[in-house]
Amino acid sequence: MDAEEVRGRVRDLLAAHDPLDTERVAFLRARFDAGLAWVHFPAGLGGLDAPRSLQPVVDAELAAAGAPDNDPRRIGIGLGMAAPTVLAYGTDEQKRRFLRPLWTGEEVWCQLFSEPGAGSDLAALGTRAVRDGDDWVVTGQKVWTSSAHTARWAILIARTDPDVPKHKGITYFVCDMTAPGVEVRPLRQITGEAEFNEVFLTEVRIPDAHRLGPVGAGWQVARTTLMNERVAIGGTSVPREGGMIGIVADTWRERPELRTPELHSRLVKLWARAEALRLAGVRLRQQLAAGDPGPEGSGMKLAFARLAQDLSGFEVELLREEGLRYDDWTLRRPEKVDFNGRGAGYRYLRAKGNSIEGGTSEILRNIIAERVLGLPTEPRTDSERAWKDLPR
Amino acid sequence: MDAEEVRGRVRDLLAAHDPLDTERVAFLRARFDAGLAWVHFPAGLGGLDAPRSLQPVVDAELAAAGAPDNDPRRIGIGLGMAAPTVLAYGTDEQKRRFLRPLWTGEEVWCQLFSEPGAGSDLAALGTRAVRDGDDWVVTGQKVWTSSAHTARWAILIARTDPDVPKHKGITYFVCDMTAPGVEVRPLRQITGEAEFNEVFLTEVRIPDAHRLGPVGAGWQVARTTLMNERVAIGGTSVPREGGMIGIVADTWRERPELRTPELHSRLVKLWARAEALRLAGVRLRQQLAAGDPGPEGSGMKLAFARLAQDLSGFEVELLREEGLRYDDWTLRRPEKVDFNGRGAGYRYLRAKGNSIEGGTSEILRNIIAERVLGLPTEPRTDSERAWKDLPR
Amino acid sequence: MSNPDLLYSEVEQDLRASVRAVLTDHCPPSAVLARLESDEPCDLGVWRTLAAELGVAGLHVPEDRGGHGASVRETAVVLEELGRSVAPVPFLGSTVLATTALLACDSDLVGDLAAGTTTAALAIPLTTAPGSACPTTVSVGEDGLLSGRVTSVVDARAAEFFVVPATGPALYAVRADAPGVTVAEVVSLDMTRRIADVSLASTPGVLLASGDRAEAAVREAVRVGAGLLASEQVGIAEWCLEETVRYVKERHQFGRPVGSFQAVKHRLADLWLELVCARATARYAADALACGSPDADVAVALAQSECAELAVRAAEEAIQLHGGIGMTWEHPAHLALKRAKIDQLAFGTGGEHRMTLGHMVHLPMDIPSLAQT
Amino acid sequence: MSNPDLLYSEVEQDLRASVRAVLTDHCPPSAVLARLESDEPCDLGVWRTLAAELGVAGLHVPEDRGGHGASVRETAVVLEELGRSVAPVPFLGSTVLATTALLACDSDLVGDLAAGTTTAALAIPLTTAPGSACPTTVSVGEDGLLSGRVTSVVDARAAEFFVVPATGPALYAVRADAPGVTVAEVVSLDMTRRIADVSLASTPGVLLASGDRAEAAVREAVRVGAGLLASEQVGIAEWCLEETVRYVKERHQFGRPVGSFQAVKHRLADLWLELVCARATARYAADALACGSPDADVAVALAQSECAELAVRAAEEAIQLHGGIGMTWEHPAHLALKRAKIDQLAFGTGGEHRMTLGHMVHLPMDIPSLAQT
Repeated sequence: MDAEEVRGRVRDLLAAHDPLDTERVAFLRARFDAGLAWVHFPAGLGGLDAPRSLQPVVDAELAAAGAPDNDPRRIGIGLGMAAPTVLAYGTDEQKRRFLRPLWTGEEVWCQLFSEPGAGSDLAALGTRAVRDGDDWVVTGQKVWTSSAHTARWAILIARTDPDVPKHKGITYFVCDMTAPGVEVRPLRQITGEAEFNEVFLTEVRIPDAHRLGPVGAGWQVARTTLMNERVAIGGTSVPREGGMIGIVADTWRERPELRTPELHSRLVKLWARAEALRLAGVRLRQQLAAGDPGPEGSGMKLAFARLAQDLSGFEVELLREEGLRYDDWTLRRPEKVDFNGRGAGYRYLRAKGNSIEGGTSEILRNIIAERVLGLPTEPRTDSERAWKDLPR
Repeated sequence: MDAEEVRGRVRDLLAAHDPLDTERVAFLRARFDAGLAWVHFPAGLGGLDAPRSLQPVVDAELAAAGAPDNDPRRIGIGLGMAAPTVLAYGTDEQKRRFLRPLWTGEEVWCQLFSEPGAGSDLAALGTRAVRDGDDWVVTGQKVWTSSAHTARWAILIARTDPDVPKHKGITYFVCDMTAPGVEVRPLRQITGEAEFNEVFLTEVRIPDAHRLGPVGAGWQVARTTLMNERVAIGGTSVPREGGMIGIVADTWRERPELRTPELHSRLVKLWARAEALRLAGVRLRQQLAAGDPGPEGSGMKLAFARLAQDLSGFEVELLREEGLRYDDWTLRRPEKVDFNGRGAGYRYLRAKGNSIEGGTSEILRNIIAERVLGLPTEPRTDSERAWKDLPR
Repeated sequence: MSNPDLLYSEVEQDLRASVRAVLTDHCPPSAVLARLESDEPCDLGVWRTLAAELGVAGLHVPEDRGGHGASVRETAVVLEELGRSVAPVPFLGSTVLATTALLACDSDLVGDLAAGTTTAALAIPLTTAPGSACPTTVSVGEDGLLSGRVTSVVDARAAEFFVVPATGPALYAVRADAPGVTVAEVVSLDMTRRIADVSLASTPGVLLASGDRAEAAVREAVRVGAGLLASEQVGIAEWCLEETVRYVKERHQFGRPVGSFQAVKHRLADLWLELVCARATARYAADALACGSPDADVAVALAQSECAELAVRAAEEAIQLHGGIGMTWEHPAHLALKRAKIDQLAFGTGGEHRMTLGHMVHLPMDIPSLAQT
Repeated sequence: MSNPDLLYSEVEQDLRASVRAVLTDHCPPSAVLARLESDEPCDLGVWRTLAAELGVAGLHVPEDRGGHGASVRETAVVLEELGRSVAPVPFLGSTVLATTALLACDSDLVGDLAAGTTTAALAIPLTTAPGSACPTTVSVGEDGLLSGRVTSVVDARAAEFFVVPATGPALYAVRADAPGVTVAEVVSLDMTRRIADVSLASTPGVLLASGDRAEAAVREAVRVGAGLLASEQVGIAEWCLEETVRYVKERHQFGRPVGSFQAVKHRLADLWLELVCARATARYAADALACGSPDADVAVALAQSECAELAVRAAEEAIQLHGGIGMTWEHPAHLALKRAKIDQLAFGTGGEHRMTLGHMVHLPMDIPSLAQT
């Protein structure tokens, strides 16, 4: 399969379904069925068994023809995390059932992994799943779930055996978010918004047919999911001053009355750090393109979080009197995070989450130290003991 | 015993031994015998069993009379570490033999604690002491020993039982530095100087009569020594700009051509940190004087090291072209550290040692976290195993 | 400067205990959180208890003027406790700013403030820095009436009257219910200490002072505000450190308390050490102001330099080391963060204070090499 | 700027391997340490191998002028390796500075330098920053002879001739053994890269360029020097990180490797991450200089801003995490520290480069609020 062949498939699709004439979902279904959803997926499951590198060709051709996309940021968890996991571990039946509406956006997915007592130490999770005939009965509490209130399905990990060490007693499920016993409550953040939810599961029945992977193998399955989450981060290219630094630099340029020599030193230092990090991202993508990814990716999220926090803190200071104010405390439930559309105070508060969500900076430093630098792990006391006996 | 009584003793001493007429050592011996060496020591051992707070009264009266002192910086290890330990753990015979010439400076002391393989983890030391009749035969290597080349005696800790956990198999000795098998080699530092020495011990015979404390109790004895070391640090009062900051501030004032706005911001920040640390020291001494020492002392050395390093690094930067130069690389063996009498490059290099000698900053942070903040210790793997089985 | 007293006296410790007891009982985090979005920015019940019963509103007011004849050292101790609890009471606006200004112009109005029966606010932007020009956005008409607008006035909503700097320069007392007065609350980053824009339109006022005396009164209020705010910042940092230490001792991950991980321990040890140094500067500022020390301006700038950023850093570390829970609205960590951040801006940022400090301690900023470019 | 190549090409990787092999075999830390106090500052044996056999002295010299027709990208890779080993060879003074200046004035002398058979030095203080005025402490007499003194000239002792900026402005070539030349070595902080004060007294020289051309040649040499030095700084930091990681894996305290303590791990992870970012800026600077990019000045200032302080920080962390052993003369950590520290001063400090950077990227420093004071 080469680029020309793929272009032929796109032409066929467009000929059969004029995007300007076809209803959006109908077009997306047709695209999926033509194997042009994710070309590296198997034939029949939205793909063509083609190299992943051909996907941009498809996307570009379709965009040029005015075709609708599947609003990938809205269904990011489904695309980025659920789909690769279903593909890797699902039964044929599961793949057929889930992948098409996932990709078209007809069914939104969310992720039920973190718990109040299991954050960085995700494998310590306590949500219990007990076998009952053909079903599993699930009870527990999950947290930091975005899209839970719009989701049809969730990927869920739960403890099926408390008597073995924590990594070994976990099983991975697909949970129907409309099932009885699923309760979603918005979780308000320090910004005033509720991007996330708490999800309470009370004797929720999940058919065994919705188990992904073997009983007790949930941790390995979850690693596939999490690896795909990390890949997704830091992959986008921005121009110079394309991020938060651009907003701050423009304020500096437009409002001379705010300037002091000390702030100037700090601003230029931040500018240089932002540009260095941007160049490190460019270099990382060049390495990826050259087929030699290198370990640099592990650090991008960590560096981005620190920069965003320092920059937004600086911005509030730069603004002085204006920094005393906030744009809006109303409890909102945004579907996407928009750093740049809000005020400096929002950026300052929201950026605090950058070093916590999706792996804390502390965990990322552990990962860099151990996997990149090869430093020894700390003595562990929790790997060999039964989950139920762990201190908490 | 009150201040008036003590003043009377001083008058008696001065009447019997006119300091202007008496040979220096003879005067110091007389002062010791009069109980005016350290008034809180027992009578007969240089003291009067008086409150420690009366010592400044004695020192001031004698200084006013033009009496010689015992050059305390030259014999700091003896005064600050050996003497309190001999007093606490020594036999009567040991106290009589050692304390008088220690205090008069006739016998210089050094400390044989650290080893190449036992720095922060001092209790892991490997120098062996094996009983042989009335003697112990000691073999091993010690390092970071100041004054070893001028010392008559050393306080020494050595392993007498490798089959028990590391803290339990150590014994504390007084070692004769003139004994056969003691070899002292200067240890050159990155400054070019050799402030310290390595000391190689090869079958050095130490009579059991020079053991301090019970066999196997050396770690507890050493804690007395080390606690006295820590008390000695940070006890001195300095005026504003009295330390390294004064040198740097004066350079700023005198050499306008070196200034940049960025350096100005940094200098004032350093000035503020230096002044804050100085005030914290003033506050600490006020707490001590009020009989409520508080935990603040634990941090003073740590903060001083960081400030000295930042300041000296800044100074080299401030000097630009002059910073490329060094005053003198000659191998010298100074008896005291003099930060301010040398050039900026020396200060920069020497200050690196501030966060290593006398307890690394990492160890000090552990101590603050555990003893001041009450945070839990890390899981230990080395406390219960026999010393000989520890990984190294 | 020679012999500052940097300790807490027994009287101060007793005062601290009383204030803390009131705040613990009547102003727990849940109460502060519940009030965040209410239309009543201040907890006047708590304020009455503190001001009238404990007498915190009159500590640094002489006895013959209705106060307790203590000093701003004691006022600073109260601010430490208010920083710990982020209690929504008009202490800064009324007791620190307005009272200090009124004391400086010998106004009788100080008595009611000291008694805690009335509250006032000083009509200047909260970000006014010591030594900056007296704000004069309010002008006096030929009819003697006041018109103009002052932005970002702290504790304005609770004020029964305003102390208003006006052109002249002059200082007026203006009743909050006088004709033409509008208090427009803005959305504050720190909803526990809200600001408002105060407008006057042909509003009558009572002249308190004019000329140098008016200017000096405002300057002294700002200087005392900046100097004592350092104690609030110490209180914020102290609370953040204590809460975080408590949390990481309890929170287990990987089968052990989070607080047993060395990286966490070292960060908290560093924070503690910075707090030790910052506290010394805050005490020094309070003592220097209380004694009228010639070094007071240096002491204030130094304290702001060290304490403003420390409080922010402590709150940021608290959020980070609490992990997800610290990002939630329900947890009080964000209250400390927001208070610390607006305190950083109040009365000038740390950087601005360092600029002043450099000038005062003869570390000049004039850069000959720049003059050429 | 649109499409910089930030990777190392295969050719560059091969070059790196060759240089590293020579330095590992012939210039181990013990050899560098042994030379520190000798009267022969440079290791001319190693230099011959590198320059003549590997051809590193002519990488960025066009083939028709006796070089290898590569670019400063390759020269930068050599500097990374020289930073790792702190080898005492006159690469910076001769190959980077003097060669670049000679290239810019089309001098034939460049051929011998490129071949590695001759070494030269550019007679300017090592701390000269890009964009600063061309140093003119040497003047031309009426007789056409040169007199004056230039301080802190890098690699001066090894130079067979000097490229000397003089009043005019003009640029001269001066033989080191010409009458009136004195090379007075000073005690350098970094004894692996020594500086000397060069004096001329009625010394004959050969005119290389004059007027704008002379100035431009010196300016280009300094710009290339600053831009490529970033690669040396990356090399220093990389060596410090690697050595420290190796050491803390082996060194046991408290029954476990020091590198298993979380605080140590986190610090090294942070350092690694800073190195990742710094390396990207160093590669960008080398690439921009190689391509003659219009963004080259920004790239150079950015690289110095990020790499100068990183190298110092990495060396300081190496000393600290090596504990006592890193404080000893016998351990090579101090060589890295001293090189990093003088590199921080060379061609302007990070702070000076940021000042320039701010100007170039339109972040003006003029402060209206200061104009009044």
